[in-house]
Amino acid sequence: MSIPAEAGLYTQAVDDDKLTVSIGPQHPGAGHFRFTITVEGDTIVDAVPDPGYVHRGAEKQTEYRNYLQSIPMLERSSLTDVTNIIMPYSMAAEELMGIEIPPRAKYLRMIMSENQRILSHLYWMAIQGIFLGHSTSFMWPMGDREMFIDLGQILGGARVTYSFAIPGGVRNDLPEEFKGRAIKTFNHFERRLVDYERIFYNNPLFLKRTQGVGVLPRKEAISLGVVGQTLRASNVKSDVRIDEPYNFYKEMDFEVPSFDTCDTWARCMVHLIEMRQSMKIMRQCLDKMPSGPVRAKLSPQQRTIVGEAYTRIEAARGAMSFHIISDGSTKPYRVKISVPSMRNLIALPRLLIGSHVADMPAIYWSLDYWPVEADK
Amino acid sequence: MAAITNFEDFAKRILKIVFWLLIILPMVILPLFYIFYVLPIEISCNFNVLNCSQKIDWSLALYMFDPTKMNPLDPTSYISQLGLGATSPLFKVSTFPGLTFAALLSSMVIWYERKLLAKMQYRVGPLYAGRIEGILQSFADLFKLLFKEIVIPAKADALFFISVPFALMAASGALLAVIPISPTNYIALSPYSLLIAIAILGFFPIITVLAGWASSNKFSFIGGIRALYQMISYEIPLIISVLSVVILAGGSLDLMGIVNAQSKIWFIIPALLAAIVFYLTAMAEVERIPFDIPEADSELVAGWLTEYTSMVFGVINLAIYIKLYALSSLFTLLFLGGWQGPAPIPALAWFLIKTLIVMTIFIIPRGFNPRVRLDQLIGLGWLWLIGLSFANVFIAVILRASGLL
Amino acid sequence: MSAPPAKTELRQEEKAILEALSSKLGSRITVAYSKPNRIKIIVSPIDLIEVATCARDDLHFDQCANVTGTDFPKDKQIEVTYHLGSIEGAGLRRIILAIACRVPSATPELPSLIEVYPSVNYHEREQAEMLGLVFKGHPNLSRFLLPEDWNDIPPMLKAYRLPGRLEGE
Amino acid sequence: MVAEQVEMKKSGPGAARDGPGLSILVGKAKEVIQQAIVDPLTYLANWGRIYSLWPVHLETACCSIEFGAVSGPRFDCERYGILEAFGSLRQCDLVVVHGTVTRKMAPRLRWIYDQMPEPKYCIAMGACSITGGVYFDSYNVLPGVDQVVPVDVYVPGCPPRPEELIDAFLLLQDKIRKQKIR
Repeated sequence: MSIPAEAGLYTQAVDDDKLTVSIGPQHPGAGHFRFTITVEGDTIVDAVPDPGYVHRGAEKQTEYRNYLQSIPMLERSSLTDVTNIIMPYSMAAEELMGIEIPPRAKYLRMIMSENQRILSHLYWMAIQGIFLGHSTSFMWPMGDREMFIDLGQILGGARVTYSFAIPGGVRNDLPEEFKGRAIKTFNHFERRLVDYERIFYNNPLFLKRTQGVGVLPRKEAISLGVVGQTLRASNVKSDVRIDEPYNFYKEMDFEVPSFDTCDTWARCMVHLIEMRQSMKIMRQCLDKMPSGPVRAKLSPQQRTIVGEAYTRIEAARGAMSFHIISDGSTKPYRVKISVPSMRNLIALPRLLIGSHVADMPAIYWSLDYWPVEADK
Repeated sequence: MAAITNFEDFAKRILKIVFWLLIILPMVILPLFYIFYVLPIEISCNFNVLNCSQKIDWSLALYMFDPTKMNPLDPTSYISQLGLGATSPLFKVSTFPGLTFAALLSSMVIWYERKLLAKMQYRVGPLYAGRIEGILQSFADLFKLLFKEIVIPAKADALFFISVPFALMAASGALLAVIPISPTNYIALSPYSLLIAIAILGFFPIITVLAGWASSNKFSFIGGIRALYQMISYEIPLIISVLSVVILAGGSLDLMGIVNAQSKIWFIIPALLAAIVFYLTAMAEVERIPFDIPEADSELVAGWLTEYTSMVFGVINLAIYIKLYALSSLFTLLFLGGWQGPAPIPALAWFLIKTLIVMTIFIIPRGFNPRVRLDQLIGLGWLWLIGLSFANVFIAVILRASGLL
Repeated sequence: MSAPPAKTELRQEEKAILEALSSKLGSRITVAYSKPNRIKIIVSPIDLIEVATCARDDLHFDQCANVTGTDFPKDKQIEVTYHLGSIEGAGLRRIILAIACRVPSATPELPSLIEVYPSVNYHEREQAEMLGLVFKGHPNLSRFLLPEDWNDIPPMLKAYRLPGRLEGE
Repeated sequence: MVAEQVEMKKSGPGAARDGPGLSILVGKAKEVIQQAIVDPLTYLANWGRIYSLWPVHLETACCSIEFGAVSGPRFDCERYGILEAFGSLRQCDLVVVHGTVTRKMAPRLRWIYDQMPEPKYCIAMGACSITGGVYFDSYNVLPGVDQVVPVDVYVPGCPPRPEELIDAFLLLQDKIRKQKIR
């Protein structure tokens, strides 16, 4: 095992007033990811991403496991967002197995999915804070995140990894104390969101650091194929929950935010508003939920039809889609995950080139790029 | 410890011993020496212990720091003959208004800062080091750093690399020398002490650029250049903001004189704009968040401090905190009337209370502000702060000319 | 792969897409399946760019969401599927159009769609690495996710066995 | 201890010349020095190390979000003097391997470990970093980081709960407390 002598690792290359700097993988502003930037003065003139530090080959491993066994492993690919990476997989598997899941299970999946969205957004917000040098903006969301982790713990039984939305429904029914606890949490957190907006997002220095930084115009956002908050911040009101409603999102009353400023600030605000909307959806789900079974009958070695399925949902970071090809056996023939992080990565060099060095962490994390998810 | 095999090891060993001496001597041995050897003699020389009751009055210990209560002509006071008494330059420089006092205060301020920040963030902060609320946290950090390996990168310029902590410590210490902390406790008196302090502040950008260059690390280099930009563009508003204070004080460049000129009114009221400018520029000088651009850890790993290890890093950090202390005491002297205050509290206590409040104000923005960008910072400095400080100069001139002050 | 029978009736948009495709390209495309919201067509590698351009310009599929490469050792072929999505097209946001083309395993070469869809950049690079495909016209097909010193056949080929698994496990 | 040294001296070549008296003196002096200087210094150094473990900001995989939770307000590891995420590895003394180490990351991990100044400690967090976890049959995952770096404390779990990680910090403190100073 050796490290190649790429640009930016060994040499103190100072030519043409340019300096090549390697950011990551051990860097407070990069996480499990590396990119090399070339700077001229204070301006970035080139940026080359180098992912793959967390590539664990989950797609290959699914070929050796049956449909149920793959779930815990796929879940680890996106630990902040576990239900939303499992749900499209389960939906594809159900399509191939030809089973319909009971409505209560769909509601429970929605509750868990929205809870995960809040967890992921709070984690995002915390790291955005630390990337801007704002340590309180790291601690407060991290603390409030624990409340939603508790909610997930009541429903799913674990702190982070629930394996909740399995093919055929969900793993267990809602415990009795969940509803009261959830309403209490929502009431508290809605007040906290107002605080966040007032204290963190209306801070003049925060506005100076984010407004007009990393502008991705609407047309480019569409042609680059970015998803999620990055797309919505670029003035596209697109959300799989509305575009191609799955579960019962058609019956829910919620808004999809979009901003026409197309900058980092808009991406921050989209995250903030989405958390509020998620709580709104969860409240409606808790009210409307019918009683009934939560799982369809399913054998662990369930056979599938020969064919393929392409399902997509709106995960916390954007559209997450699974392409499963089946040869009729108990194991999938090929599983391809199209993760939102990988789709947003393409915008990173585009946004970094021409911006200041100091804006690099803000832009990088505003795309909500989670390397573990992108590398699979 | 491994056997010495080459010169590098030997040099590291020697350096370690020097650090030990530098830290242990002023911080442990000298205070112990003064408390257990000099202090009893001083007390027995100046007061007739036999006439008092047999109980030891510990409040007498305070008089050790008050030279007016001592009789230098007393033949029994051989301590002062030896040049080791509380009035001697050695004591002043090394222990009381000087390095040890500032270092102890700074290390307590590090703990205070971490605790305060933790409270702002719904946390506990340091808790277990030192049993009582983690009060010894910075000493734990200190001892850990003392016993750590010193790494000098292979491509670094070793001489300059290792000279940076010494230079920083010397510059910070020199800053302390001209700052009086009460009418009787000072290291050096000079009619130009304010000028000297500002001149010493001009050394710091050179040292940081040296650190960045000598480390031979790209992050250090960018950090050093950023520090240079930041400090140079903030030195000018700093000097102009001080100018209005000097005008208000009747042209006195002596910090003692400036404090005495504030007996009627503290200068923060007529020179409010200058105080704001001084506050912002001082914050940029000591690289506090939101102006910690040279060591921005999410962009440049640790800025110009990236390659510094163990006690070298510890000394640099200590020097930065001593600089923070020096600048807060300058703020107190220039704008808050120094040690002046109502009688029952002694002058020294007034000064320390005010300085701690100023330090808290320096620390608190860290809790609720993100970092600013370099171009925004420089724009703020050149466009707004210089204008504001000039405006205050005019206000001061008008006040002075009209005879109001 | 045989197409599964469509369960429900197709809506207006799907029918329009199918009609437009068949009228524009005639016999050069084969419709693998058409389900609600999902249409898959199979083209030959030579026609790939033309079909993709047609999908972008005439059918308003303005981005590529996913590229899947699948190894079929029985047919000695590798199938590459592009999943196209639409944002601007009216009523098309729910529809995914899949364009598949099959290349022989021995010479896995096909034209890159990067000129038509800039968003396939990293998807194609990943699939090229995972299956040993060669996308002609792609500016950079260097190592992406795998370690730099990867010294084995591409891992997503069926011939590659996981080191932790025995034969037939 | 003294008796042993006397024995050794007697049997050694210098036994006849020095005599027993001097060697007892030498032995005593060593003991006195040991008790008066070395032991307090060892205590002091270890006390400092215990309460000032600064972790490297190295995220290898998904366990890093639980590490973030540990530095968050509920579990607040700054109580033990552990900072949340530290800038430069030159000032750090603890590597927490957050989960899976892939073949691409492994040389970097070793490189980072080598660049850190002594003394340094390593915590393997999560099942993936101990044995490979659910990725036991993956083509790109190391079956355990102890192939790459020496590990002091192993924390099982996938991902470990924050309480378990704090327990690992306490175990590491115990380990340091028993260490001899180098």
